[in-house]
Amino acid sequence: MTATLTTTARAGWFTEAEDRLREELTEHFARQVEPHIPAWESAGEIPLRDILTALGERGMLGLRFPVERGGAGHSAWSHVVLAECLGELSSDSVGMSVTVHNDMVAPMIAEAGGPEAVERHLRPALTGRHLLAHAVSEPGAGSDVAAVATTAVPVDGGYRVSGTKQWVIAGMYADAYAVLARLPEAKPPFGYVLLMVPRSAEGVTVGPADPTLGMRAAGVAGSVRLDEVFVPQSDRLGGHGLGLVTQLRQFEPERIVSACRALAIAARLLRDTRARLAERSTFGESVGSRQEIVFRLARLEADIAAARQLAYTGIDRWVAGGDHRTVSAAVKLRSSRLTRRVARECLHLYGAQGQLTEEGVNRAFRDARLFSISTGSDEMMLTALARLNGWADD
Amino acid sequence: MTATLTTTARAGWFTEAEDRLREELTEHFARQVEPHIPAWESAGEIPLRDILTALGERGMLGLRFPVERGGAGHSAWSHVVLAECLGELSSDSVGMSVTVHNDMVAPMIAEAGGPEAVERHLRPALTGRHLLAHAVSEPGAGSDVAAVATTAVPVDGGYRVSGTKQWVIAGMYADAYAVLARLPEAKPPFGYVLLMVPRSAEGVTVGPADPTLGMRAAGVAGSVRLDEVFVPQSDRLGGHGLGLVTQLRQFEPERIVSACRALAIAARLLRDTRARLAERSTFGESVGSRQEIVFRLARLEADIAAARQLAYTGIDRWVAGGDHRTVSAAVKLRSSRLTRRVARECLHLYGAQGQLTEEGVNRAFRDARLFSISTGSDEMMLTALARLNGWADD
Amino acid sequence: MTELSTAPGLSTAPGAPAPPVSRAPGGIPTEVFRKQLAEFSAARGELLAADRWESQDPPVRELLGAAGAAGLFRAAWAVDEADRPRALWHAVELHTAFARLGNGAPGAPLLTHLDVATRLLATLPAAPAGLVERALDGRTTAALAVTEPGGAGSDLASLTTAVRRDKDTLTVTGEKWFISNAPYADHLLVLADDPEAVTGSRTGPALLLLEATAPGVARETLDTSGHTGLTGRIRLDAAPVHTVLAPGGHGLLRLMRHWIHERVMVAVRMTELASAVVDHAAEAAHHRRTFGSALIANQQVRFRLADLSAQVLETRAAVHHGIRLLAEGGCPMAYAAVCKYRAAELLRTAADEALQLSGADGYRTGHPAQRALRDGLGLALAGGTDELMLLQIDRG
Amino acid sequence: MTELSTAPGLSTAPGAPAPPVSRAPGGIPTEVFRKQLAEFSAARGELLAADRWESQDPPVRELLGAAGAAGLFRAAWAVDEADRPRALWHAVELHTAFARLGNGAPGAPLLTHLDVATRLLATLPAAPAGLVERALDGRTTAALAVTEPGGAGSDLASLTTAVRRDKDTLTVTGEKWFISNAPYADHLLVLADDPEAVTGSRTGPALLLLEATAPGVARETLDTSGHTGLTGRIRLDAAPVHTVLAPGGHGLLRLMRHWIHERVMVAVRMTELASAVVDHAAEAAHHRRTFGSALIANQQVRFRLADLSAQVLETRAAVHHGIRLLAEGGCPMAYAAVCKYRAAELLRTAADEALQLSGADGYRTGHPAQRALRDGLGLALAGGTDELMLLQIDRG
Repeated sequence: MTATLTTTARAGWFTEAEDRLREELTEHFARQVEPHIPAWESAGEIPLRDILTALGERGMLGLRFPVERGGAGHSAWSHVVLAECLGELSSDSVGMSVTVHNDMVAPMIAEAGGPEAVERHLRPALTGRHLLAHAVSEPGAGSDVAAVATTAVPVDGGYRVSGTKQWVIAGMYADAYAVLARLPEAKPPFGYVLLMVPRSAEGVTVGPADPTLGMRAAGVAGSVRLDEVFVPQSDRLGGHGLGLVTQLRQFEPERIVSACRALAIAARLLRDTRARLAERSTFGESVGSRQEIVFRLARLEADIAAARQLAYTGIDRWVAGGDHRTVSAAVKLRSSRLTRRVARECLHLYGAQGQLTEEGVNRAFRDARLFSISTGSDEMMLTALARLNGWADD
Repeated sequence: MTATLTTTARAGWFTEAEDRLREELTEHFARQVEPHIPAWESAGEIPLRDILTALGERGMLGLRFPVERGGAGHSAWSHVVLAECLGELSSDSVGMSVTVHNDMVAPMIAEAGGPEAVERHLRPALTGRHLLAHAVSEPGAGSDVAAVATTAVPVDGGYRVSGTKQWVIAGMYADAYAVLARLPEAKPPFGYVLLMVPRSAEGVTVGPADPTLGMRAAGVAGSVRLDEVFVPQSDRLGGHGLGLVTQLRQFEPERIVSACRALAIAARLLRDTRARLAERSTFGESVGSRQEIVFRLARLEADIAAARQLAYTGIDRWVAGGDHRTVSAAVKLRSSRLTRRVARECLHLYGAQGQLTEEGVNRAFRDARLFSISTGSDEMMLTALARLNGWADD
Repeated sequence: MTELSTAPGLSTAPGAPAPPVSRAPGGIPTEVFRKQLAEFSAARGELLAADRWESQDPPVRELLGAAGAAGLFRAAWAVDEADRPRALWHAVELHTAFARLGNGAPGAPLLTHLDVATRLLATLPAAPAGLVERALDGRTTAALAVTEPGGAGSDLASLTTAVRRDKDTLTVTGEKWFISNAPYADHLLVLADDPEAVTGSRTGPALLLLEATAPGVARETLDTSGHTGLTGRIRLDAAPVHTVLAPGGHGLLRLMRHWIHERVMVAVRMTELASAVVDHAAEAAHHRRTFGSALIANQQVRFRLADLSAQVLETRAAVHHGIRLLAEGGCPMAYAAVCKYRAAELLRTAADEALQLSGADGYRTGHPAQRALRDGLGLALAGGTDELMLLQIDRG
Repeated sequence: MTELSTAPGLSTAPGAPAPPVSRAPGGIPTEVFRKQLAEFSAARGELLAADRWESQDPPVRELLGAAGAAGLFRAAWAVDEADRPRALWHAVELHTAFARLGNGAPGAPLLTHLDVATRLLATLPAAPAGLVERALDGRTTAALAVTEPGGAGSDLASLTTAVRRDKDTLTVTGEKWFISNAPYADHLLVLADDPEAVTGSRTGPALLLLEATAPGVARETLDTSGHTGLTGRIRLDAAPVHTVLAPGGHGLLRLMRHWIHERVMVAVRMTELASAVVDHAAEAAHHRRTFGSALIANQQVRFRLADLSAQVLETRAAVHHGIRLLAEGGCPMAYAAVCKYRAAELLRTAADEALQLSGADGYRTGHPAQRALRDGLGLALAGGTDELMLLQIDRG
């Protein structure tokens, strides 16, 4: 994206304080994170704890949560700023892992956790010293969250949880997992519990995942096995039986924040590609000035600019307490597909160079492909949109 | 399409005799038909009888039918040549009307008609003096042919037919209609009859259609009402109760022939657009030489060249007696969508000029939009492909 | 589908730590105007019947007169600088409402009248007194004549229409085509080359006011596939200039600024046309039956509609941001181009898909999607082609 | 999905008036070879295991050796001009079969060996005696080194690798990258500029044979996202030339002709890779369950698969026609470009869609669609980019 269009896209949506936050985060990431990414990616591991601690020390985690729960009492717009700055990083293993911690699990504790859960999990998480991950997916359940087989049996003072979760992003790094489990009498949407399970709890076994297309440094856990793990009632998020409802409600704003990160990735790729093409020439002409390429990039810019407005609209609805479900599904769908397309087109424009695994554009292509699959696949979003529009299912 | 690619695409598929036929037809159409098209289109009417009579006199109708049924005993490739030459005409009202006569209705008589039906309907049709149309669609039935409400009640020596057909292309010009009707005890796929109904029969009322996007000179009948029309048994095509089967079997080859016409239209539009752009310049540069336009046209050329091979493969399967159902559905889908896309892109490249109703490219855009809707909509073809691949329905 | 068309309410979200203040574009109350628009359409149904707008002689003047008399233009007109946001959001309401009347067709001349001709005139100090006022009352209308045969719409450097001095009068000779509202205009705003600097001190394009009935002015309605009966050709044969609106060398600059406004407004209209056809297709899919069940029972139909609805929401969000930028006086050329390009793309896609979902019924003239498909082709050219928009986006 | 891969039978259609003779490409009996291929894959399963081809050190030499020993290359090799059609259709069988083995990966070095290096060598009279024979037995292999860092693949006019005379020997200096099979090659076919006409009477690109183990030749395996472990970088520092295969000014011409063949064969491979992932996705959709039913029960899934299957049939038809034209010695550059472009487009689309249909499972390394997506990116560049193909199509 051209700088002008990005500025124009943000006009009216962000306060001056948020602009300053963006500057601070940009500078922090540029100095403390981005330079290390090639080495981290090469090693297949990121120092997530250090990354989060540095953010925590600067007071940049949980900005939107109430002060009394360890946050800064700012609005969700500050989380959008973080999401967009994460999208500027050339590794979405970093972006996604931070997002899981700060925008997927922490909000559920902030909004549905009791005082003890807040003390035990949220406050330390916001210092960056207690790492959170989300153990929701299960073998065979796919995007059908209600189909979890993990069971929580109520026992004295809490639950005994047994089951296996898979594909837990940052699961190898995390100290605690948010786990959705069904009660023995589960009947969707009721009969579920959402529990915070420390990795150190007895009966928890975590194993690495098989290699994946991208997200190679995201510490993906292939399995989080829970074998009769005791979880005290005070680590339950939301009411007994209301776990699925708490979880589903959280997905909606989370998807808009993810979309903001996706669109920032797309905008960065476009900017980098534009810069690279300006330098590169074939047949004695700058590649970037060729009309076909000008049009190609401009089309993508227009698409990103438009999708950004939808994302901001969604955030605004959410912040202002309006119904943001439709916008959430729409922008998740649009941004996932768009970022995937932008990454593919940019990769193409990098030619042979783009084939190298270590190239940023190659990594971005591989990382960004996940958006259409995870945290609400394209197909899930289409289904949700149809339902929200009142178009009946079969 | 460039002339070279077109020649290359045909290599190995057509005989020298068919190449000569193409030359004759091309010359005939260029002299006798194309010059009149602007006037015909402006009047909203074509002299279909004259057009067909001229073809009949030259022995160019029904070429693939057996000699003993009035044909020339050639192969279906001769009909492909006709279809492609029809696609060269700037009015698909002509192309579609001739196709309905020669490649939709005539084949059903040639293949499933008894001796009397052949004498009464096919032989005169192949002289171009007896015009055939296909009254298949009904209000409310859409592409679901089996849902026809028109009923044929068996009576002494034949049937009494009542019902209303709609959207009959060339219906205003026709002398006889192929009509699919259900027997009182119909149970799909059995219990239907396919009948040839003369327009002059008692109880037949034909009315014009409301205006449509394209096909404005195709003599579309908005309704063909049949009120207790008596049809003798000798005018039945196929067995008693086998009308739907006879009809459905006919659709498969017919769609491949239609695809050949569609692709010829697409190739012509591309050729004309290329020629026009070569002349036109803005900002002091030939528009056609701009890289974006070069790529755009080349992409479409590649798509047309590929789809042509699928069409020829389908024709070949059919001629050689192989299973051509899958190819038929695939090429109908691909060619309809492609021709629609080519027409839209060419229209765009004509700029303001293309907005004029009388411009060939504007008419082509409007005419070609029908392919994705009629004679097997895109959705029907996708459904058929899924079934033929063995992917079960809900 | 209209959920983004108004500002969200300011209710309190439980647990939201920051005060729930919306930062979304809009927030201007337009309910009263919306009601006024509904009353107008109820009262003037005969003017808005879709079939009247399929003829070569649609009731353009009657519509403009009625709308002016009902105060619809003045409601969307800023009395001063501070009033601009209110006026712009009222204009959005106007174009949104008209996108759903008469298959969207009557909205075309209305936008040309208000947001092309009248608004351009109002920015030109040399415009004759009272002209804007009469236009706002719907008593007169003007047409902006820029495009010429042969040249691409975007290549204005190669104007062949020229103004010359003929004794004491300035006259214009040349040809313009695809001029919206030309058949119905009282005045023509003509962009013409001034090779001899007769309109000022510099050569280059000048913007001139002509009376449509002046000698040497010949107009005809073009037979276009979209915007039926609304677009004209103008032949000027030494036609006398009434007023020099912008002298040689200044005409294009005036238009450039004007086009930012026009493009965003056209984008509003295209987005709402798309929204209307998607809603119509969804509604129809509940009634149309194939193979024994309603069309909407097909998952692929629901997915296609859902996809389109997401595109509508997205484009509307983008376009409303454009309105906000206009309201604040700071919409860059590139952003207006984003709005125009995206909306054109949306309308093309939505109309074509909605037509497909309607089957043979969609092929019928009079079907909303079919009309939108045809009109969308012309709208994509109005105010600059896709390619021009892309070049402006590239320039940032 | 394989129904177009063989010539249709010659059964008699009832009522067909003309003798039912197929005019389709092919018609060469390949059943025996197909059986041989099936036996090979059954016997050498360990060489073809997908995970071995995800390492940086896949068993390329073992595979080539085994395939050569089993006579697979000779079966697809023409002994004379008249034998060409037979050989080409056998090559099609070979690439079709290998597209379904080991996630399609082992087919990559095999195509490079047979249809790039060996076939090019065979067209060069100056090639050392016995080289082609040894290659056909799978005992040696060569790599064609054209692409250079920095330059676009298609801009061969700006070669920086150059051949010079150093006393009695010719030496080459420069760098090549993205060279298929380079890590495993015995010989390198290097395109190098000859600025001083030391290889012949003209300046310009020459084609040179180098021994891969010669002094001054350094090779490394590139870490590419597709074609894992198969692609290399070659640094040449005054490396001695073994043989001048085509002198200065003639190198490019030789390659141009060769590329027609290569592009059509790469298109065969891409089409069959696409076909394999679509079939895999369809099969998996019967087993994968979401929301209580098999994925295939979703109409939108069936439609997407049906759409892809139509694209596979179409591209296969186009590519097989290309083989026919090659067999008849008359495939124009533009048609080869059509095959290559269409197949690249198909593979991109099919792999991406098949991955999507597989959900999180598709994101896993080792999933056929995921592998095809990565390999497809490289294949789209092999033998010329999309853009070069489009320019050649434009030239007709």
